[in-house]
Amino acid sequence: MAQIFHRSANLIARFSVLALVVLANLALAGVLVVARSPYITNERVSRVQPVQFSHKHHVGDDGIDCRYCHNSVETSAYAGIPPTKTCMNCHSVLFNNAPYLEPVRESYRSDQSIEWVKVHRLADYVYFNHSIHINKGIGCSTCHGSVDEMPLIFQASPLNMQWCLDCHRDPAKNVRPKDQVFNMEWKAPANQEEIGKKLVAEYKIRTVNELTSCSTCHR
Amino acid sequence: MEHHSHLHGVMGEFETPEQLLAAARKAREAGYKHVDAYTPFPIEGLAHAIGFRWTAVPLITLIGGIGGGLTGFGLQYWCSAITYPLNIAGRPLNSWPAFIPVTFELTVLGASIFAVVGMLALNKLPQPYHPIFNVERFASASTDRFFLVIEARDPKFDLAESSRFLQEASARHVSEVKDEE
Amino acid sequence: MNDQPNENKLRILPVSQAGDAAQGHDHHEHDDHEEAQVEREHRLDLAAVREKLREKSGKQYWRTLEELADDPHFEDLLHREFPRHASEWDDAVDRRDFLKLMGASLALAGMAGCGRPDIDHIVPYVKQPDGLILGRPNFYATAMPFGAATVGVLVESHEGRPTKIEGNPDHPSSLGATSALVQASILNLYDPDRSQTVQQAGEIRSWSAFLDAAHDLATNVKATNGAGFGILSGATTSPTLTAQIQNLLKLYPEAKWYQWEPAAGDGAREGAMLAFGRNVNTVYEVSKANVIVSLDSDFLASGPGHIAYAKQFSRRRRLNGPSDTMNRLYVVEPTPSVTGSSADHRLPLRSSDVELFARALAGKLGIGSGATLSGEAANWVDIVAKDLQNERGASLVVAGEYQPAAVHALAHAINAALGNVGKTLYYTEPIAGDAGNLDAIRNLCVEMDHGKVDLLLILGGNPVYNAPHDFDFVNKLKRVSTAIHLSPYFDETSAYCQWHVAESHFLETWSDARAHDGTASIVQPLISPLYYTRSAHDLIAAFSDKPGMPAYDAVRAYWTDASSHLPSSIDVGWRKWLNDGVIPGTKAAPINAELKFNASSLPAVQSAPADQIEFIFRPDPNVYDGRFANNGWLQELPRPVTKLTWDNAALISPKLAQQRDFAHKVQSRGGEHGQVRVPLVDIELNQSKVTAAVWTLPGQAENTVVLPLGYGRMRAGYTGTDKGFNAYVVRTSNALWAATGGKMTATGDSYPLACTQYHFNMEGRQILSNATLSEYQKNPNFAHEHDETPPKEDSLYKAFAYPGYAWGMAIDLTKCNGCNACVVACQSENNIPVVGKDQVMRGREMHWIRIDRYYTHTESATSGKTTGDPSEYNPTLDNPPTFFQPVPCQQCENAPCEQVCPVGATVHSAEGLNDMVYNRCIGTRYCSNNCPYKVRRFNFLRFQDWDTPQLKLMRNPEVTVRSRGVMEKCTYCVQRINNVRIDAEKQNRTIRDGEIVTACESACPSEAIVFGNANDPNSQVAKLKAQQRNYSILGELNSRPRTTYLAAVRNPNPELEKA
Amino acid sequence: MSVTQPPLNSPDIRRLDPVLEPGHTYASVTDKIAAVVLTRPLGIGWLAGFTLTFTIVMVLFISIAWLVIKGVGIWGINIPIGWGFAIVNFVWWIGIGHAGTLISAILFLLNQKWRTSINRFAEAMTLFAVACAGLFPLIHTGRPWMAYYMFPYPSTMGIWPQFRSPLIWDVFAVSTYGTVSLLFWFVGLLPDLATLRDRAKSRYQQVIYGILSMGWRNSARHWHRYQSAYLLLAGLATPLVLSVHTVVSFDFAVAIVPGWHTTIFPPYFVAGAIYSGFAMVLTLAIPLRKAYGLEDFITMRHLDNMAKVMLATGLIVAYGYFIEFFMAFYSGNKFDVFLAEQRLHGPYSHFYYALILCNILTPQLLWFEKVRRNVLALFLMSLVINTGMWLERFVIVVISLTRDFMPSAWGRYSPTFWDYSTFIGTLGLFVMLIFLFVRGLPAIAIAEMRELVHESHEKGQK
Repeated sequence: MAQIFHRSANLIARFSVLALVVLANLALAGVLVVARSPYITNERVSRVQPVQFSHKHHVGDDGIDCRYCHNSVETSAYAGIPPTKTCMNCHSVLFNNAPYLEPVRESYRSDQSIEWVKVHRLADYVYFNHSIHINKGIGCSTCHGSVDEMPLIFQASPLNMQWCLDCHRDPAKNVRPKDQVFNMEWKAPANQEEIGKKLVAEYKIRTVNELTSCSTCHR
Repeated sequence: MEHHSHLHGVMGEFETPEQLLAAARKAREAGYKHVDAYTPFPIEGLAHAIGFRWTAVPLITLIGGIGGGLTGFGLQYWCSAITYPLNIAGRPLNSWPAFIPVTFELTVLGASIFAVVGMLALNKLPQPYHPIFNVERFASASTDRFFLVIEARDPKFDLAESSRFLQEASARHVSEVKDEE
Repeated sequence: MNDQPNENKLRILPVSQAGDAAQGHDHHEHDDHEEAQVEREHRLDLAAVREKLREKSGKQYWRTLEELADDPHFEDLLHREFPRHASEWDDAVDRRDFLKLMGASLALAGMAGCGRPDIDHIVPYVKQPDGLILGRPNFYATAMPFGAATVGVLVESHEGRPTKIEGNPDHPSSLGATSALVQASILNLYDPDRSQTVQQAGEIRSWSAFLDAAHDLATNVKATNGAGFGILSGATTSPTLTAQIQNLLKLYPEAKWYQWEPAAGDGAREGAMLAFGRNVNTVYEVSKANVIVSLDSDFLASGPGHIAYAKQFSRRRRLNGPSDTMNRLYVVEPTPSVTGSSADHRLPLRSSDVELFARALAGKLGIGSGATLSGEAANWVDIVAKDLQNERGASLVVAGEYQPAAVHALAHAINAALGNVGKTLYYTEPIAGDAGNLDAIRNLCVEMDHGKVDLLLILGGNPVYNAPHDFDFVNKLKRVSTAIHLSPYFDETSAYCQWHVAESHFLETWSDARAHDGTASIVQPLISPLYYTRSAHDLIAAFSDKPGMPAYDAVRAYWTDASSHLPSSIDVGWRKWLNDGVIPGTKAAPINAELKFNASSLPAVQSAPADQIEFIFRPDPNVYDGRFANNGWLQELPRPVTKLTWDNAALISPKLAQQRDFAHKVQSRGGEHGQVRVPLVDIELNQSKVTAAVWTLPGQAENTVVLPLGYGRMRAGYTGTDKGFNAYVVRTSNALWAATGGKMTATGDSYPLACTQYHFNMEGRQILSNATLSEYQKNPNFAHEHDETPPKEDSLYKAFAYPGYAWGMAIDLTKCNGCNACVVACQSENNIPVVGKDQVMRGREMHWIRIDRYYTHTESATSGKTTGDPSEYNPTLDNPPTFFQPVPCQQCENAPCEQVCPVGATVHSAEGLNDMVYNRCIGTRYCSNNCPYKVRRFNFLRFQDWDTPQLKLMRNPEVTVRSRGVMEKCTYCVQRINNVRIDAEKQNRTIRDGEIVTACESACPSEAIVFGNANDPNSQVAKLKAQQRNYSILGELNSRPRTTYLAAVRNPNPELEKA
Repeated sequence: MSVTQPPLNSPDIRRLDPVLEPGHTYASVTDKIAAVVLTRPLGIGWLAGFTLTFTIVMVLFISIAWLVIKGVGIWGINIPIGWGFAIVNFVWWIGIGHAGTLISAILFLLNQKWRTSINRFAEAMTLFAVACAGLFPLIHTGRPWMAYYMFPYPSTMGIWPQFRSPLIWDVFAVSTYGTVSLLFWFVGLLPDLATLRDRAKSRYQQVIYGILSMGWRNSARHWHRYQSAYLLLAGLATPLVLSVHTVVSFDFAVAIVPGWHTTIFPPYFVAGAIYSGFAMVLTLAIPLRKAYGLEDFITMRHLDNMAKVMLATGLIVAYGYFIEFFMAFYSGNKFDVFLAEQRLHGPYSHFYYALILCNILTPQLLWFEKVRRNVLALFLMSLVINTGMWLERFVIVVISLTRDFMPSAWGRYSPTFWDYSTFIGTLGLFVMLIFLFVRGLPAIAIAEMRELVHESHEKGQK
């Protein structure tokens, strides 16, 4: 019989078998990586807003407390997006004819809401409650990052379930004294672990079992 | 084959398995080391006759099986009892009896894959090209002819000598096996 | 879930646009061929639109409207047609605000779908209303006026949209509980089929246009001093409205006010006249009665004050141990009602024989000449009479709303004779006015017939559909030159009126209403009208000297005067009144009505010959007189006793069924839990005929056929039109409630009915444990006689510990009367979809809590087969003891469902909840198969309505809206648990007992459902669970349910037992 | 039930048909079998059959598309009957998928020569049946696009499958079974692919078979390792076959539903599987040997043996039915007793009687040699048994669910058009794949046939 394949075929054959296996695994790994990448989580993505509101300016430079605008953060599930009125409290006098604030004034005049673009989108079916986290010593910056350094707000954490669980399984590593909750500069001290444990006990934070029960976040 | 090429060995063609078996045994006695036989179906004792005894396939399979089994149980235990322990139907976190089926399946899976891959690897397959295919008559190796090849790399190999040896061993036909460069 | 649209912005179309829009549609087609049609564009022929949209479903309807709304033509078309409307639309600030916030709330509530669109908006307020905290619901007190009944309610409002109705504990007719109808009334608010504008002859008109027209009409009738001016209303308890109408009658002395309630009897009023020579309102103190005799009265489930009565009644049946006592209830009735089904003794008697019974009973108590009864009844009367005698001053006889005057008079006489007046009942001045119901409509028809009515205001109601058939209301209405119909739907009557004014929902308008004991409440709006709708107040005002006077002013005006003789003046009290939902000092004072009644003077009873079939008319338990016909929740709600949905059926007794051999055929699709084919019959009655499906109902009096009212609607809307048969067709003035001399003949055809529970036999399983009081006293542990629950320690596994809270529920079957309030409450709280008749017939309804109805002491019809089929006659079906059992998820500690879920979508929480994680569920349905209680519900198709904007407004943002392909079930209202827990934790305290109230628990009028922390020995639920009556369904399965039941105990009269 | 080869000189030999008709040489078997693939032109019958089955497969695709668009509600399932045709078909197909590997593996270990000429396409049948079966657990879910939740992968949700659920066991069992059967099949094919490569005339045939055969060259060393691997595979596949249907039976046995919760299920499911598997092999083998004139290789001896296997397994199944009733009444468990009565008197009793007729009564004819040796009778019998086994699964899955614990929730089930179209669709898919197989690959293991020839020669010389 005549040779069907050239001798190089041997190498090709073996290599392609190997390649197939490797590629398949790479592809799989790829999917898992992408699922955690900002492409899916929208981490560190800032949006074009009707008014390019700068948290850096308001929080960092002016030192306005978070609760001035997000005033239901301690009492309600929603931190609350300030009504135009809140903006006008200051901007009826400050920069009261700055062109880039026109949308705000327009909204106030015409009684048309400003349509902000949502930046922090939690996964579906998650019932997140700001107030309880605030009340149990989880600071704003723990999840939202140093907002005071963000000219344009962006999502600082992946906000996926794995990320939530990391904290719910060990709150101690993030809990801070209540009086530090709104402090943007707060950094975890070296002995966070032990302090955290103390605070967890002091604030009667629920057991890991309870914190990781499905119905804690899903209804 | 005009263009120059080097020799892979000489090939004797036999009519029956018995003749081949006999020839193979002779070759061993004659002190040939690098001998291979080609038959349309496995023939008892032939491998032994050409001096091939031990194969690693069973060992590989065992390893695959054990690996699969451990992965299987490990995975389940880790998922149910370690990474996210949940109270399910009031059953214990380590419900080992419930983990048996998956453990078993993965054992079998591991073993089987290792067995096949191991066998192919040891046989150096895939290997679509092989000098022996150059011999026209070799096609019938997958029908009704039985071949014995004495390879050139055998220290005792000598074209004329070995060819004669094969003829004496009642080979119906002897031909050189060339390997193109 | 890929197939969930991400709805974070909403807009609502008033039908004015709809009309326009659809017209715009028209004109597209038109100007294709002729420009000459341009003129037509301006005409808004709504009739055509309706024609176009009639065959379309609600969804399509709205879709068409929406796509048309985006039509560029349409905006300026609108302006050209209705400059005023158009502008109104533009600066309808409140409305737009509230819509925006819808966006906000929906987005924030995380209802967004999973196909994460990159851009997604937050639409905050411009000026945030005071007292509103985003994400925290507010509760407002108001009242639901319902004919002569009123129920005070607290309405949950999420950022301005009412989502859930709860009872108002301070309101005497509610005492914190509600009924199925009250719960479901919120769906009417958001019903997309509601009428949305003023219309004249099918064309949309502005309110101002109407006011102008009204002005002209008013001046005309003024000229005739009001002659020819008629007002037709239903029964109303609104002092303001009454005052307004009275005032109107002063302005137009000749004008007349007629009241017609198709489902309210005249018996009570006439009975009072007979007994006292005057109309009185009777208020019962059920809690004070040890023995109650109901003469065909369903006082636990219908009529003014029934919720309060149910509560009082159940409180007398609270058992903490064998030593406790219970009240005793005897019911004599033709057809099983909720009250009858939960009675200690029930005697099926034909409606006309009830009077006979009443006379006999009276006779035994020395009132009148008595009467002779035959068979069981005879024996009954003696024993009942004795029992009443023994409880003088602590007994109560209640006459049924649909019984004739004589029965009521006799009841009054008996109560007086037993010295119950002032103890177990008292009388007050009438609450809902005392216009004669039937006479009113009769007179009106006569007047109209003689062409004496030129101007007729119809305030609500639907006389064309429900007036007595022999009055031929339609043709008489045609003789009225101008009829103005105020109603929430463009219904049968609207079609024959020159003007139709869309009526506001009670959650959209100011008004007031009085409870069964006279206590008044202010009805305050929760939301500005969704459409261009008006209230009766506005309509009356339009003809008064103050046209255009808003309802608010009218109410304020009335109470400014009225408050002069109230503890607090309106300026002081107003806010408190609104806050509390009741106006102190308005409770009607007891009057002493002395009896001027001689029972012997009663004419001889004319009860029909025993072999004759008696047809009786009863309002449907769910759609009532037809006004709830378009309410999907009520349509799909299984009737308490029959368990039928989506249809009414002529109810007949098993014996009658056997004689006529009317057999049921259980269909293989759906089967016992779904579809049953029944014969169709022609019912010829009062020279009229209707074709109805017949349903065999155990416990029905022999030769009695019940024709439930409220079905067979022609113009009810998408949900309600052409369902069931219209019993009004054979209902005439001479026999409003009971008629004889009719024929019932099988047509030979059959008809599929959707029945959610057909099999009534427990097949000897540990499901609904029950006993009599004496048995209970003898053996307090009876519930565990056949209980094979293995002891906890028998398990190989170490049981999981629940150190914190251990949520549990105890349901007292002694108290549950099967009224269905919990089912609708759950549906409303948990965004449970309606699936429609076809799906119910396939056994796919979605109710998270169902109420099972069992007949005990029934031998299953044919041995071996045990179909529990009522149409297979056997004597035990004539009057079987009936029990109800609410079945929500049992929250098993060893949950069979959890073990088999491949993805861990249902697992146990640390507090012992059987969590259901919708977004993890892939829908294998294995859990449901393995659930012994079959309480899991599956979204086989896309049952949830994702398109209709109104329904989105209604949803509870605290609860995930499930879509296709996922399993769902009761979660003990985990959203409520979590919210309360979060508040408690913020205050670093533990949750107090009773702080968490599940939707079913809060709705239950008889306090049968109790939820709480089973770990806390002092909690109510723990105490109940500690009782010996406490047991779990199918305990032998060792599923360890957290929902347990307290065995039903009834208190029959030993003497009657013997007999 | 192993039929061992008696010594040639024994008088029995005349009564026992050979597993290979005499007069065959290495070449003749090779030619005859390879010819089917390489030289024989596409017959009209093949074309017609293929077109028909292909259209049916299209029906399957449409049904699945509609299912994904509308949801499982297009089927007859409801509450309480959450599982209908889909699961019935799943179990049925998996059962059929058992004969192949069993014939190749167990009979190989038992050194049954007669397996040789049927194992190849029995294995193919297994693969195709498993493919059909595997389809159902996927599409029967409410959200098929989320079915990957059932596999253990590191998700961003940080949660994992619930390994106590028999459905997860299924996932592993079925996928393992599929993989191992594929390997087993491929290993068996290797030498034959080489044969085809060597005899292929056209270039592209040479290349295709060349690639597939991986350069197999019949070397004695290769044969040695090959045999060792094949033996091991057989050894592994044998318990696997038993485990797979055991696991499938766990779907029911582990649940608490009366009629499901039975310890007899594993053995009796496995027996049932083999039963239906052999029935299906017959259903395929009989027409095949006729169409391609392979009577010499698939002899009466094979048919006879398979018939005997069916008879034996059939009896085990019958025993299973009996035990179900016995246990119900012996235990006195009221739910089981009730269900037993329902089977006999309930609304679905006719299915149960049909099942008894198909699975227990009819097969008793196999006691008679006449029947076992009547090809037509066997063919019909195999069809009857396939039907019977489908009914069995229907009775177990559906009827048990119609009458469970709460009488208030009892319901009934009736399939819709889409239930049928999906089922028939998979039948089409199965047969279509068989059609492709017989023309694409040697339907009988050539190398093993040569071995058979060799042995018969040896015996001849003795």
